[in-house]
Amino acid sequence: MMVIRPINQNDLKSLYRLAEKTGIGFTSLVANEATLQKKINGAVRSFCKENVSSPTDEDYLMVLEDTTTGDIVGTCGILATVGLEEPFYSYHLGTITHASRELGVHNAVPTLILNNDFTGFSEICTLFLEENYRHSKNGQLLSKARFMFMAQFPERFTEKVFAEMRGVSDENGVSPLWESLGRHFFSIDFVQADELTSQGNKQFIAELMPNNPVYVNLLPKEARDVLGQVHTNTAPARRLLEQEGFRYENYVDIFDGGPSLEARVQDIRAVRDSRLCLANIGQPKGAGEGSYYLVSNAKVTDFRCILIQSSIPPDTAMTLTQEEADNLCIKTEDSIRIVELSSNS
Amino acid sequence: MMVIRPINQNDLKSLYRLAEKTGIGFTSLVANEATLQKKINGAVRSFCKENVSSPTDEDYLMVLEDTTTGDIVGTCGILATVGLEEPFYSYHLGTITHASRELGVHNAVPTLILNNDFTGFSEICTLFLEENYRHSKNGQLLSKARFMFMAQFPERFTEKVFAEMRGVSDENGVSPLWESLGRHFFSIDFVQADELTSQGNKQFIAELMPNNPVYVNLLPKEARDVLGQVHTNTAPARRLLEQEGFRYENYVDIFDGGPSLEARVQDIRAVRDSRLCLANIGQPKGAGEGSYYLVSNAKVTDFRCILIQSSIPPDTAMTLTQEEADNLCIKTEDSIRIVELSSNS
Amino acid sequence: MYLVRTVDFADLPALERLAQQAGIGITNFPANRERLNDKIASSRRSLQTDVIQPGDESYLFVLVDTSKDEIVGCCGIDAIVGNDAPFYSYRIDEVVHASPQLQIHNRIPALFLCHDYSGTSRLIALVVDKAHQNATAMALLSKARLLFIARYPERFTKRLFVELRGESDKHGYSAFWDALGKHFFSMDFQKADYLSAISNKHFIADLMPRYPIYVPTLPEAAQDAIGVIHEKSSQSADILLEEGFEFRGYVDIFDAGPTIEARTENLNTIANQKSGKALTLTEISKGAMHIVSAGHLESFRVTAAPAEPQAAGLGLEQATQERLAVSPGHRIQWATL
Amino acid sequence: MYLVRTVDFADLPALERLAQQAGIGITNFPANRERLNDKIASSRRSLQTDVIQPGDESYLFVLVDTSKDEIVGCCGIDAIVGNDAPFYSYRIDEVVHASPQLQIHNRIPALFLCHDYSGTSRLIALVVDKAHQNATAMALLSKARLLFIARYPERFTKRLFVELRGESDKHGYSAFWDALGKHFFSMDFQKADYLSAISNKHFIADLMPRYPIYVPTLPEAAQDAIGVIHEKSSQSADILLEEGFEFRGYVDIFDAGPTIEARTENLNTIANQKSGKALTLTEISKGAMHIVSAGHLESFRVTAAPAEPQAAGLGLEQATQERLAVSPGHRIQWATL
Repeated sequence: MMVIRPINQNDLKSLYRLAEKTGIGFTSLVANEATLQKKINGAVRSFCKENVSSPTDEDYLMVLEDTTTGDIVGTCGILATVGLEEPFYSYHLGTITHASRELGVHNAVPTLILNNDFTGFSEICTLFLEENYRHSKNGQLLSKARFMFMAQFPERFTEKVFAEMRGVSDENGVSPLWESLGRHFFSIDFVQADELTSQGNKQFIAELMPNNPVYVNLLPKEARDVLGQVHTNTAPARRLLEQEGFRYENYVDIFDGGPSLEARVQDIRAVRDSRLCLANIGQPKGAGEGSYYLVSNAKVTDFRCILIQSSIPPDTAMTLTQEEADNLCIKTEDSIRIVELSSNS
Repeated sequence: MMVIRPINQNDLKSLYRLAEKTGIGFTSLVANEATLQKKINGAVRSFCKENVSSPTDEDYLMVLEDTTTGDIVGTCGILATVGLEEPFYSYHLGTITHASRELGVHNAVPTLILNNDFTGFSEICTLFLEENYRHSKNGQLLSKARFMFMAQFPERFTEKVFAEMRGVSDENGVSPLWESLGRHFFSIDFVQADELTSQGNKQFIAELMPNNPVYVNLLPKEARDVLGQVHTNTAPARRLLEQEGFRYENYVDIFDGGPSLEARVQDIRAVRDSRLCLANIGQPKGAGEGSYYLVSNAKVTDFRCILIQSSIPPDTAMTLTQEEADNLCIKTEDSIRIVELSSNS
Repeated sequence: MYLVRTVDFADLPALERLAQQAGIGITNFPANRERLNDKIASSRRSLQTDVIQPGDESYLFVLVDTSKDEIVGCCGIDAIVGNDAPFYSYRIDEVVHASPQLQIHNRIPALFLCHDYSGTSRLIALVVDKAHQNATAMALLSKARLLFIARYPERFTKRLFVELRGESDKHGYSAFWDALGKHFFSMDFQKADYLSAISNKHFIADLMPRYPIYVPTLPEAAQDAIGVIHEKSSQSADILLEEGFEFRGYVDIFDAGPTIEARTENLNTIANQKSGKALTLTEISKGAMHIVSAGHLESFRVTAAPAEPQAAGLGLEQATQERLAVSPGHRIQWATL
Repeated sequence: MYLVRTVDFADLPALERLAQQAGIGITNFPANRERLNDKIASSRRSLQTDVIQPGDESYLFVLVDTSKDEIVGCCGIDAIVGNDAPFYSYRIDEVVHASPQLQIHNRIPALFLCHDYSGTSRLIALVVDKAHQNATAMALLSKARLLFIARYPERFTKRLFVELRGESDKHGYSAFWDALGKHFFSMDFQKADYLSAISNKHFIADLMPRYPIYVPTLPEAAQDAIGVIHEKSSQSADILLEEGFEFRGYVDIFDAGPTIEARTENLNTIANQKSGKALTLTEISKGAMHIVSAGHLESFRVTAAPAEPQAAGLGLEQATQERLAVSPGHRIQWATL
């Protein structure tokens, strides 16, 4: 069975193995033992906090475990807040209008404006699934388990959350936006800039990036075309978030132009439509056919989330097998949270 | 009975009488016959267009008529697009972070950034109800009838719509934001600036307003406090829009700091939840008690919307009295659109 | 021989012919009969006005080939630009972005829209018929204006500037315009250039970018054109640079041609000009080439001729005296050419 | 009598006492023993270094009351500022916003963060004990630096600047800081001032506003403080302004005190200084007051004394010769006080 659970201190080796597979540009999971250990420490500390009244520096990193092999095959995370230690930068794609009634000319010129508007917001991040597990709705489970956690513990997150999506670059890692814009100001290469940023070292952005809005219409076409566009590999992840209610609100990454998607927590489908019910343990009817459901427990430190297929829509109670209950760390009569895996499944 | 209908050429006198009552700061309805006649012409032209595939310069001005007296007692409108003739300006309340890890100082500084981000968007506007009619849910009917029109003809509007809300000013019309900011750049007074703008004359804004972001923390407290706040008189209108799903997304008026509220058309409650059903004419059961419903026809030029109270939730058909049907300009078997007046009525 | 004199209404057809020859990129001198007529009228009016300090006067001079009594060139001075609508330029400023930690220190040139030349006198539109673009005619026409300024300093500001025509090809294509202005004006270079000459300039404020343009983000061809003088203007530019005009980092907003400036008093011709009596040249010495002016305002005229400075004034040949309509003893003004 | 000489490690206690007296607002001269010791060390090292062009040298001079052999003042020069971290100032520039249609033409002063003085030599920290703030001591101390610069021009840039202390009350309250800096630094003026003196200045780049500040939007008290010199610095400011330093629209980012600058060669003392032999003053004439320097680098010293220029050099009293440790025939340098 595939189970989402908080990362723990025994996962370092597995996490390192995963990090090795992520490849260039996946800066939130770099194959460096010290960095990963620090990340695990932060996550363990965050999941251990029993009482949190408002989000601060928690970093909820979860893993997807294949219980049949005991392997860790994916990660997903939520940062309670970003930008409170080091500034968090984005470009806002705005509009400046230049019009002359006299000449009958009207130009709405798009501009990129450097900002820190996401300061203090929660971010969903660090989504990675091993290639040979990209089937059986594992990707959806991994991504959406986070919304179950947020639905259960909304006080741990901000009203709005966002996700940064990887932008367009070619097979050599060359980003058209970087080549036309960032390169002129940074005197370092994209990979180096990206790495510095991921290490939380962002002072150089303030120092080197132009303060003034950049006119998008002056950029070469190949750079304009990638603003707000995701990398081919990221298109499915984007679609998934959009189906959950996330929207592109004209914020893009300052380096590669990848879009940030945002949503109010309460408007996310999985949050809005999920509900608590009581768990029974026994022989579920209609299992293994029909709709898929995300099922999670209502615990922080021992948070768990799994996927169950059932042809009978759950009511105020739901029957689980003993194995399912064990994997969810629950007993009969415990509260569980359920929602359909997707709105059209 | 109170009926919403498109304005027509016979309404000039009534509209003038209403305009006289709106008072200072209500710049979209100024008691000037030529201006009002132009506005009526524009509205009549817009409602006459039978086939519109995408929004352009339509101006849908509607009136609330008391059929017992024949008086026009309120107005509401939708502009299909703003900012395509003259620039449409707003301030975006963004964030710039200044942090020094060395000193342990972290400041998230709010900034006002001049922009034309609403260029090309649909705007709901010109909401005014005569004082002695501010009862019996007339205000809600007037405001929400627009959403019935938008639900029926979404191709006439942009995906996102917005509304500008009047900002804070005292009984003498003094706006704290203007006094601290605009005044220094305009060398004219607030009322004059506001009037020029409402006449579509906005070149002076580009010419006189500073291009650079304004640091909010440098403004006096009384100016900071009104950013995104509405005038006391406008608080009910704001609440009403927020209940329908409109959100303040950090855009404010450049003069008085009043908020712009925005929503995706498909996310507006009255749009999302309204549905078409068939009209029967007869003796409705359960009328005059229970929930209130907005009921509109499905016509453009002869658009009508009324309020009906019923204790029986309408199904695929709804029975109307002959008077109701007449006021809606419909016959038996015609399509009508219905939705509960509010989500918690 | 050549004579420079103030313009008259009768010169209109000749001016129109010259303007058509001059072509695109000389915004001060549009091939539009009505505008040219306005310019002549303004010059006449300005010369007839009593001036205490510079205002909206403008002066137009023509170069006459006296052998055929034909107009073969023209030039002008605006007493002040930017009085009615601001006069826009790009100022090239370096923006420094440095990260000590990364040991990066970038100086990035950026174009800032400004009106730093508003309120300054401007030399405009030096246009000479192709057949007469020889050193003497060019220098005479260019420097005649400076003698006028030296004679009537109260009519001009202490600082003078000239816009030199920027790079564009024979079809009027400007790489700089193509990369920048085109995106904001939604029209081609010729049209913008023409509009800027014939209309008030409000449309520039309306349409120009309000934020600085970082030079390295422009295409290379556009970067290369910044501050470069059009081939056709290099001769007249050289004359001005030798006079003491300097480039101070300002360029034209349309074609990025350089703007050069000087303090009036520092220009060679103005610093070295003298005035005194017209004398007759002794027959033995022919004298060096000078530019010599005579006459007051409307009758102001300048020629180039051999002349010899003497204690009491300047010795001129008989023919020169006739060209200038002076007799020995008349007050004249001169400088070496 | 007074003597100015280069600083030595033995002077540390005296400097510390002076720094405590000087108080807030003299960022170049913090009352921090370690930093003062560093400054002395840097001065010693700089004097011992062969310099071809200015680098990170700094020079510190002390004013000695020779009657008690007591240190009663100090001043210094930085060969170049902004080498390690940029040197920040506000440049006051006018932004023009005009609407021809409404006939409005606004010139709005705005503060632009810049590092235009990076790479320039700076005079620093003129501090004199209260009991000795007389005209002679102040002028001697201030001008002694200029003689040093005249003597060793290769050690300094052609442009010099000085930051004058801005307005603040006796509790260190600055209306300008209160209205501006406080919001960005989240600390009080004293602390920012102190940090700016003792730490590298990266935190300024990190925390300062990146966009221009429009002056009219600041509270009036803050507007009024821009470019105003602190009462306590007016005497030393007057000396510098008389020397030829000028205000060019730059102010301090913390207290808005004015920055004044000059080209080295245009300063009175530097332009008029002479060098020649030390001679003995004839007993009859007492001579006018001069500042006179002698010695090389580490032994460089300056005093103020009556002296008389003569053909071969400068006539000095016996006492002056002793103070400067020169004998007739030694090479000295001087200027009128």
